[in-house]
Amino acid sequence: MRFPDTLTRLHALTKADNLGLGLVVLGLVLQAGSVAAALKLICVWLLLLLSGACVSQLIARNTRERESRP
Amino acid sequence: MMTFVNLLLAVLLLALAAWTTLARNMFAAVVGFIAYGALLALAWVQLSGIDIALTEAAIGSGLTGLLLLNAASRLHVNANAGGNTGRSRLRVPAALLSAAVSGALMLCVFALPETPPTLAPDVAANLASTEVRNPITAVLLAFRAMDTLLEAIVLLFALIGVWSLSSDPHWGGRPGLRQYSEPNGILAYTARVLPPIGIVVGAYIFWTGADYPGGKFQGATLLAAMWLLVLMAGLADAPPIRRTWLRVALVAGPLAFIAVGFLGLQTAGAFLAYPEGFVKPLIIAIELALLPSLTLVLGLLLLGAPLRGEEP
Amino acid sequence: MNAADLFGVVAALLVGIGLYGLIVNPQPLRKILSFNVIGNGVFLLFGAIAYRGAAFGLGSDPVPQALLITGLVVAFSATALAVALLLRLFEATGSDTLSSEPPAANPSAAGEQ
Amino acid sequence: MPPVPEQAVTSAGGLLLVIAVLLPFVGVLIGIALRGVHARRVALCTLPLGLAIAIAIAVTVLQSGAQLTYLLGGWAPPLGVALRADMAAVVMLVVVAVVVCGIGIYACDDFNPARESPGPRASSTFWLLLLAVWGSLNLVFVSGDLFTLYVALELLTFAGVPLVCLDGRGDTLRAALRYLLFALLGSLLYLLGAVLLYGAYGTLDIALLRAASVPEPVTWAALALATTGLLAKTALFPLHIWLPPAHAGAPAAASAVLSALVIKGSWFLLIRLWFDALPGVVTFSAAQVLGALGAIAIVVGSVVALRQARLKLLVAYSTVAQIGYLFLMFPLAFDAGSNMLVHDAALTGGILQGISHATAKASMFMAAGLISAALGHDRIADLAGVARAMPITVLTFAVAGIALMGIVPSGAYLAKKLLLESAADSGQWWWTLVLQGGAAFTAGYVVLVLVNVLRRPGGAHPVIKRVPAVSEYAALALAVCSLLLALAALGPLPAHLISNPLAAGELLATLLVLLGGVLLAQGLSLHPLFAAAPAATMPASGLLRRSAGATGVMFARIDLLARGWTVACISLLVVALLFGGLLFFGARG
Repeated sequence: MRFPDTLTRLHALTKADNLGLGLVVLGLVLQAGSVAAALKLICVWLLLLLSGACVSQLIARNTRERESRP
Repeated sequence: MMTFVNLLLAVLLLALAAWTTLARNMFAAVVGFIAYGALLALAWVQLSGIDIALTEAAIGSGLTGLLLLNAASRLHVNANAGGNTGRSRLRVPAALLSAAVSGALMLCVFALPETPPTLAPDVAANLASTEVRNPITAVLLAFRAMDTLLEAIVLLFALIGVWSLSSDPHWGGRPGLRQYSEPNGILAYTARVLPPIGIVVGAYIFWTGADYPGGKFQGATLLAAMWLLVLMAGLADAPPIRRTWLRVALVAGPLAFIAVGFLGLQTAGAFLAYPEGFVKPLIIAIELALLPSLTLVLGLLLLGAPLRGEEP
Repeated sequence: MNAADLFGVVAALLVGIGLYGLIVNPQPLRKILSFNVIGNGVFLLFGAIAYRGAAFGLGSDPVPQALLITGLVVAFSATALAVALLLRLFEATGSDTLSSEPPAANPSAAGEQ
Repeated sequence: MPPVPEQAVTSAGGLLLVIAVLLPFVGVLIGIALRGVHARRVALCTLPLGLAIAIAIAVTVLQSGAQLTYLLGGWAPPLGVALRADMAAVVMLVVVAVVVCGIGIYACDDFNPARESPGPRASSTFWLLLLAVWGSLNLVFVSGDLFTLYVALELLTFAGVPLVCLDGRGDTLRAALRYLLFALLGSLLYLLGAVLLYGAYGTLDIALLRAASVPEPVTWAALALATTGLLAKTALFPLHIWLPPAHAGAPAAASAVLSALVIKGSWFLLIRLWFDALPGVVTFSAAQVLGALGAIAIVVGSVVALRQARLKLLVAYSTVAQIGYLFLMFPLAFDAGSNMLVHDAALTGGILQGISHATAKASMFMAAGLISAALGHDRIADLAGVARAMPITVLTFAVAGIALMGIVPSGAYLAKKLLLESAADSGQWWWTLVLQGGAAFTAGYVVLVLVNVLRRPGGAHPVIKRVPAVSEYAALALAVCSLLLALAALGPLPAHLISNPLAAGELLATLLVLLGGVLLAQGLSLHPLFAAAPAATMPASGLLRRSAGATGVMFARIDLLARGWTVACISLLVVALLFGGLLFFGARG
């Protein structure tokens, strides 16, 4: 196990989530037929960025609270 | 390439299904199920069922997953509660019989007729008369509109069942547990930022359903999810189920559907038929009427039985 | 092997996996999960059959696809009702097992006299 | 009356079918919107309207002599969905409407939201669920499409499950969850069958399937799966996992709905599937096995019923037995010449059996509920003196019992006659034994209860609470309906079936059945029938009674084992594979 605890795993996950997806979207934008489609793809990416950030925040907070409890 | 993707999907699906059934930990099983639902949506894309993929992602994996996660956390079941003794000897016959059923089904898959029977030509031939371009919407709201009406009623029956499970003192009260979260926390922030976007997207999915994949169920699920997000963040509370506006809103959609059906009797000669030239507007009117009802019923099914009285 | 056959086989296997889980898992929530797996298997089989029926520029037979959407919604309603019932059972009795019988329904209890 | 595939046009009056289905549903919707006290009012307004529509449909069909058809949205199958009502559907529509009305009147007082006792939750929900069950059943009877029927079955399940746990106690909740999970498994198997049929023939319409279906592996698999799923929902032994506990705790009106009505939905769908959709795919051996399962259900259900200490459980187990009776027509309707199931006297007898069971069993549950409400308990051994305190209710129980036993002029009598005649015609003498034995068993538990209620009370007046007279008369009316069904059926049926009940042969047969019943009750019941002190424990006297007792205990064990979740699911799969195998090899051999 390379990442022993929740926080480091989250750290690794966000890279895949944000950057990986961003690159995928970038690739798709180049293939998109129209500007509208490209914009939609970018919107999808932004939404995922937002939700990803929120969820990892929540998970991290939960973990911290759980660990601080005896 | 396509075959490779499909094979990978197949293997992953089976592995996750096995995980869901066999994992020792309840939470792990539910999380496995949600991932499995997302993969299933991909499988639907491969089977050129974009509409089903959307529904699967929204309802099959999303709402069902949320429902099960919530249940797992409320049951806080310990991981190995099932280690009871006497049943283990029945595991082998159970496995053998399940495998036999599976095998028989597989043989059936290969025994299906060489030239597959299909209704696609019939649908294609009659699509023009329904004035919508998405063939699935045509089936759902014209050719087999009865099933769609019944489906809305199924949801309501399930809701009656769920509500009937409240304890007597809480009858008529608010469903689900009161949620609290930090007013300035990230969850409350999300619940403020996301719903406007979600409502726009939900409305878009709903609107586009007449001509492209999408429709009322997928849209309603998104709207319900936004409502639940607001509730989860504690920004609002679920309404008590005795509220008249709530009950009227729940049944307004199906009643409107039935009313349009009887209108068809007058104008087009059959129950659930539409007069020529008004097909698309009527279909959209039905969907528009169903949308709020479905949003509410989906959200309320997730919230469960009333658990609290009238307290603020 | 084309996509329809492949997913048909997957569907058959999903039904088998779900059946096994439904039979042997003692916890009702796990049974509900397994029920969903069986349901998905049935739906996927229908989807595979629909895909075989692609014709006239439609990628797939739209009638089964529309029925599938109805089926998914029905399955969701069933899950919601089952979960609500389970939670209420847990709340009322503190246990979530299906096995214990009410004593009155046990015919052999009063049988020997 | 076989459906005619060419009849793909809406017939005059077909709209009545749409209204029959939608009226109860609209009632539910309005009931939801108005909530509380109004749910009862809405239901009570809907009942007579629905009954009138059912009768209107019957009149239309009888006058035209052909089945009613309605094409929804004007779209003909296979693209659209058709509603059809043949004679069988019409009979079911009318009887269900009558029973629903009876239950409604009976429950009027029990589920009054203005009253304290069951509380506003149970009383308003009950009325919504009653309407929901009704609408779903009407849909099952008239729908001509296998997928719409799947939705109808699920509607029926969702309406039936909350009825089980209306009182919210842990036991009933557990029973409801078992019922729900098992029923869901059943509907999935049914859906799997329907999916395979679509894969093979590209249609789900019953009339089109009848024309298109041929005996081949996919069809056999589909039939086996769908049949098993429906058997699970009908609670045929050994798939009766949920039935007894569900009835043990449910309110009497809810039990009546569940036992008399809800199981008839999946049963009727099975008839549709075997007789109308795939009659040529069925094999002789498969039909025999279905009948054999019925016969086993009769024996096990009856013996366990005789061993019960509580009245409601006795009635519940008698339902297990009576369900078995409903499956005896399948082997008898098999026509060896054309190698298929045919619409003949056996089917008529089976449907008559179904409707007389619906009416009689509903009134029996109501009577049991009234006795239990009046006494505050339903222990069979402590029923002494009830006959004097509640004569109407005891009369109801007796009349319903006679109707179930099949004594002239009940509907069950006529049904038995028809089935016996087909057994003789087709040379399947073994079903004669089952039919007569089943009647004796029924006589057994009816006699058991009647002997106990007719006893002189040892101590004080047993009744602690008065029951409403209107409920008593509603139950009696249903019982009388069941008794007089034969007269109503005389019109379309040949007159020679009814013979003079006082003729020597008839009298002898009736007496033999009764005598057999008395012997069975004496041998198997927990307390000997004719003893001075019923409540006192009797020493096991005599070898015969001891061995009978041992048999009873053994059957109770078998029943308990069969109702375990794991065993029940395994039996389900075994039954599915058995049917698959029988269809496969039966067609080859």
